Amino acid sequence: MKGRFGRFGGQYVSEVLMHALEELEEAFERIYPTPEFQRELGLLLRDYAGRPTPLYHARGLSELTGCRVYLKREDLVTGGSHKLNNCLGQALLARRMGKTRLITETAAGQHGLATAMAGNVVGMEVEIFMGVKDMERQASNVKRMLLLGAKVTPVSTGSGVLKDAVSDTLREWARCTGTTHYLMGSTVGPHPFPEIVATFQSVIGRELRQQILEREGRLPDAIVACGSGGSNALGAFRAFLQDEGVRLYFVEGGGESLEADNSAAAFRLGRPGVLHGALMQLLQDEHGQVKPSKTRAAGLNYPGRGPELSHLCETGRVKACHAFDREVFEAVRTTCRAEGLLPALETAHALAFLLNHPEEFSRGEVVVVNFSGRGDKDLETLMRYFYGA
Amino acid sequence: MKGRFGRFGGQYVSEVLMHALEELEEAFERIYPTPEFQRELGLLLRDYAGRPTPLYHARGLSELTGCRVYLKREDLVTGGSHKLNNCLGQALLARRMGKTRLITETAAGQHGLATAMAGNVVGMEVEIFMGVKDMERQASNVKRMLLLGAKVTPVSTGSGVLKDAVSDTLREWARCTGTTHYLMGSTVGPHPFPEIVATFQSVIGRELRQQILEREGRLPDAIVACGSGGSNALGAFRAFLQDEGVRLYFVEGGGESLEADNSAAAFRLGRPGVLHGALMQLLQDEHGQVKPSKTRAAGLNYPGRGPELSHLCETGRVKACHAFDREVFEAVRTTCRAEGLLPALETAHALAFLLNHPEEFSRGEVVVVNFSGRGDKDLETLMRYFYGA
Amino acid sequence: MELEKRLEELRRRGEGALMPHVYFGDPSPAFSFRLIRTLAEGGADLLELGIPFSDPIADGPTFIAACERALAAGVTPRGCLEALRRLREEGLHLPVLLTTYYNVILSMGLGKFCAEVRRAGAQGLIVPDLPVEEADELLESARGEGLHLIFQVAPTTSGRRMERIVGKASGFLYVIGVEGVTGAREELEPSTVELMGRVRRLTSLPLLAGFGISRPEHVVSLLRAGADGCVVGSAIARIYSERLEEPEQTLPSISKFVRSLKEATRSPP
Amino acid sequence: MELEKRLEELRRRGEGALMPHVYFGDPSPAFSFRLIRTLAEGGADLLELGIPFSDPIADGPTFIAACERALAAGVTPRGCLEALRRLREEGLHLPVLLTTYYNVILSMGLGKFCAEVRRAGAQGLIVPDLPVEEADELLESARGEGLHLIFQVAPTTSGRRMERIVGKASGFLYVIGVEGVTGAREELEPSTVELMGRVRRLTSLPLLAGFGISRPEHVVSLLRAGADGCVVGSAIARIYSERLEEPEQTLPSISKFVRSLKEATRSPP
Ligand SMILES: Cc1ncc(COP(=O)(O)O)c(C=O)c1O
Ligand SMILES: Cc1ncc(COP(=O)(O)O)c(C=O)c1O
Repeated sequence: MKGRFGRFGGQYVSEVLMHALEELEEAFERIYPTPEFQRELGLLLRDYAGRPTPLYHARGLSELTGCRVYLKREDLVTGGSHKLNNCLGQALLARRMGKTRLITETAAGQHGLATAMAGNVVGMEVEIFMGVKDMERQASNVKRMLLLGAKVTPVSTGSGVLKDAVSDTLREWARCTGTTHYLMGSTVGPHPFPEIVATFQSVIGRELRQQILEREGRLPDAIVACGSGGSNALGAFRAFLQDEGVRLYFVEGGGESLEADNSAAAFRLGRPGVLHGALMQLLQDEHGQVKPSKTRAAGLNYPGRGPELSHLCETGRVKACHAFDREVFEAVRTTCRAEGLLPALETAHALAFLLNHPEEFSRGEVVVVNFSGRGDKDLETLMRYFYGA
Repeated sequence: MKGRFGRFGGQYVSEVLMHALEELEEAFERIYPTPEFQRELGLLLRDYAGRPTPLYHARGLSELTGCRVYLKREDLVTGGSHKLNNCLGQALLARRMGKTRLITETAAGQHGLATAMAGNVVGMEVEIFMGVKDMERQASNVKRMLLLGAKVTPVSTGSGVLKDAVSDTLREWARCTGTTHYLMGSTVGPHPFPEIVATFQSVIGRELRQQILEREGRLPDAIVACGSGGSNALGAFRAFLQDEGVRLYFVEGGGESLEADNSAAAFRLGRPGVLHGALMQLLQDEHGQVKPSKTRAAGLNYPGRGPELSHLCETGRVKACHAFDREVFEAVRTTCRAEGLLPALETAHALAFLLNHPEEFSRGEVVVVNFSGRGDKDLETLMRYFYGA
Repeated sequence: MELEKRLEELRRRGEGALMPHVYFGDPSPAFSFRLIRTLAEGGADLLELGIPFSDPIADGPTFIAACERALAAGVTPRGCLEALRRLREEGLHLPVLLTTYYNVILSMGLGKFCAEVRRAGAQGLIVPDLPVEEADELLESARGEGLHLIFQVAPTTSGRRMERIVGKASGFLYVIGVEGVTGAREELEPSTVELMGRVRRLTSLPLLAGFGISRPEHVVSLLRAGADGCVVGSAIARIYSERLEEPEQTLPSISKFVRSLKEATRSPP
Repeated sequence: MELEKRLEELRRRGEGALMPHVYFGDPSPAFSFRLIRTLAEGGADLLELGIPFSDPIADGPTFIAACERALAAGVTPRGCLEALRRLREEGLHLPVLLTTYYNVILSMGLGKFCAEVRRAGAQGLIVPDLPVEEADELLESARGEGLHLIFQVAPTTSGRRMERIVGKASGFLYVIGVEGVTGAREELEPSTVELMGRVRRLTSLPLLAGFGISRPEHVVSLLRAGADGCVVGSAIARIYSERLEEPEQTLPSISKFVRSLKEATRSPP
């Protein structure tokens, strides 16, 4: 069924938005495959975003784990995370659709930043909705967005976090679909967004496949990626879905503990539900009210898991895992010391899982971690955690 | 004469250090050309640092200037600036020399950060000397260095800025040359440092040459680079020194004005002198006392210009220019809006020169700006400047 | 009371239908009971009773706040159905449409939800995040219980989709006159009038216009444009929202407001 | 007074040479005059008179601070030379070595600087950032004015370089006993003794040991190891640095300290 991954997905939005979704789907199917679009996007990915990103054989982490650990260096993409891959693609698409304005939401600020960049590259106005709590926690990214000339609109409905910002962006979009594109930042939302975002992010896995074959002469034994909506994970996984021998691990935010309201582990604690236009794995209470998620990584602080990811975890192709906040901070420290690389708190979830689950990885296995972003945005949080104040 | 560029250069250091300089020169000449060293460095540059960096055709800046503007994207190197190119090279060299510890100084923090990274990659202890004033101004980079496990030692002698930190690092080195390598961060200091640093940075120009030939089918009309010591500039220039048709512009920190003590424009306001082991263009008073430089860009806040650069400017091969602080802030804003890229304050000197000197660049000329680093470290300064507080 | 019959009757009388929309439990269940009685007495012809949801993406600021307050007051979907049952027992006669977001329904189970809704005494469902493409399952469950599933059309709805919607609709069509979300607006947009004509050409189903209606003049214009009735929601919540410590104090104003709207539905075309 | 003669004379007497090192103008020119007189009266055989420099890379914290204070007090290279001329007029008889960093000399011009230095009454130059490889030009100017250019050797100096240095040296060799910069230290390192032997095998030039000497015992050990004398700098500055508001108050302690060092140079080997 169109826009479905197994039972997940769909288009659960107000009638007002249906036209925009149809228009977007049609435009994507028409424009994306054209050589001109591919060429323009390819050049921007290469020269602006900095692709291909390296695949780095991490000697320090390899020693610590006994595996051959590789890091797919999405932290080196302009702006510091994988987010720009998708933003450049959608911004180009929106411009060809004749839109003049981009709106979106952001939690960690990485997607907002990437949207602001992409907007400036294609010459479109940008407005970013951001929960008031996230604006505090990720103040440095707010500053970056402002410097880039984006309008940052605080969202104080709900808990003032990502899920509320998504709702507000959908509401804003309903007002102005004619001129405005909602540049969805992860593989969530109503069809065709999950498909579009995964398509633009799958450049990660295509490069990765070629690189690991060059380096090891074979496919990896496992790929580990963090996520909430799932865009960096699917970006890395999609090229390997048919390769049964490649184990795929998805690491979500365990938060403080799996108790009550201290977690973002939707695969552990949620069940299928509809939010923001799609049926997906969802943190919710017994009445179907969406529960706020909790994790120190703003970018993983979302109660839903994108439909494709929900499906892949339901079928068992992808293994859903989690890492707790304290493990994540330790993994940041370990990676800083062992590799000289400062990972984003989100990314550190994947690293923490690798470091703390020797039972999953045998000695000598080739394990790729999708190093989705750098931790500069988390500097204040990290300093407070490690040094107090 | 060995270690000289024209009349500039030399080895003006305490007898205590002479042995270390000889040892370093010998090791560099012996180890650098070996295939094993080239291979190890090449892999790290590719997979860890993220080389080759793209050459980006900047449409927005091209429109604004009427030139075909390209940016050589050193901001995409791990850590956010060109500094790592040199640090990886010297760290590998030092390890092969049997050293176990790296020391250095830093102003903007970019070189300190890159040294901390390189130290962790090769498994060496790292200590960074940093002027107390710079530690305040570039607090976020201090935090990054701490997270990476480097020891950061505040320097309060003199004015508590870069020049004092260099002096203190030389003093520390004199105590422990047996175990310790001074990882010089720019093309300054006694021979063989200027040669070593320029050699490791010249990867920039080699890539650039190939990329612009692919893109334009010819060499550029001009290359513009900022600097103080000159490492990013020489890195970009060296591959073009023999090509008379390629104009080379070096942009130093004009500071507030060329008056009295408000500038770092050593080519405009200085004369040859000896500091930190080399004869070079130097800001100094009539008695030969070194004058403190002044610019809002910490990384350009050094009173000397490396010997090779001093020579190239004296012979006229490179044109020495400057940009004032207020032009630089404007250039940051312009580049943010036009390209979605946030340049370092240092880098913005080169951009400011390009934007404000139409008399130097004819319509349609191909101009490459060496985009030496990203401006994340300058976020607070920029916010204060543009938004107050 | 039968929904179709009531609309038929109003049409015969040459009168427009007035359907107030309230989120139950805002700011407390007790107030909602009094509010609904006031609306019924003031001349409401139908009632849209909202079950609050945590993430009401089709609603504007007024109703977002209403949902938050109701949830904070501990209101649950079952509590809402229970309340409706009580309202019926106490003599509420209007046809009632239950409104909520799809996840609330899904969470209880489609069949169970529809059965409970019928038992509580409602005549239909409005699910603002369920476009016709996703509606088949719920449609089946609703039909099984004799409930109408009300569909919406909007200015952005294409002709092709409009036909598909009309093909599945029953009860009435909810015509969203503006692009955007719920919320009182000062002016009606010309697109609303244009849309009403477009829909009328396709169907003889009653058309209830909603979103942004806040004045009797709006009602008059919409009925002139061909609507069979109007939905008024945020404009009511806005009145009591201004005195949340003692919302009962606003009931007289609300009563007056509803009467003025009902009056407008009777003005000759 | 001739430098070589004075060292010859001391050697004949079986006595070590004591060369205090002060940066002129720290914390004020007036104090420096009194300090130098005190040192001379206390038994100094030679004097190393420093012209403060903004970036004294071969100096440790004590002398860095001394340079900063002297520069803050407005001291200039010409002022230092003028001061030496005055000291000579007032009867200072010791051989004087002027110490400064190379840029100060370069800035005035090598020839001019050497001429001024000779006219002011010094016998030689010590330039801590001028290794033998870079010294030819200054050597020529200095020789032209009859000035010694004093070279240093260090524990890290290779045999090959040692020979080169010895080949160009005159007056005496300044033997840096430790790796590092100037500054008083508690213990002498064994490397110092070893180094003294190495140098002695290559030259009959007098050897003055410097860097880190802070006690009479150090002096005794160094002379035993073969030194012809000692340079004591930071240990003196350290004393008056502790009372910078009225440094003259420390002159008696300094006097006592210098006497004790001079005493040590006379102890039989
Ligand atoms: C560095 C980084 N990694 C991962 C994520 C999670 O997003 P996704 O699940 O779409 O990959 C974010 C979101 O902000 C992020 O910034
Ligand atoms: C981004 C950036 N550009 C330029 C410089 C100047 O250094 P150099 O003159 O060695 O290129 C620095 C120094 O910190 C820097 O951080």
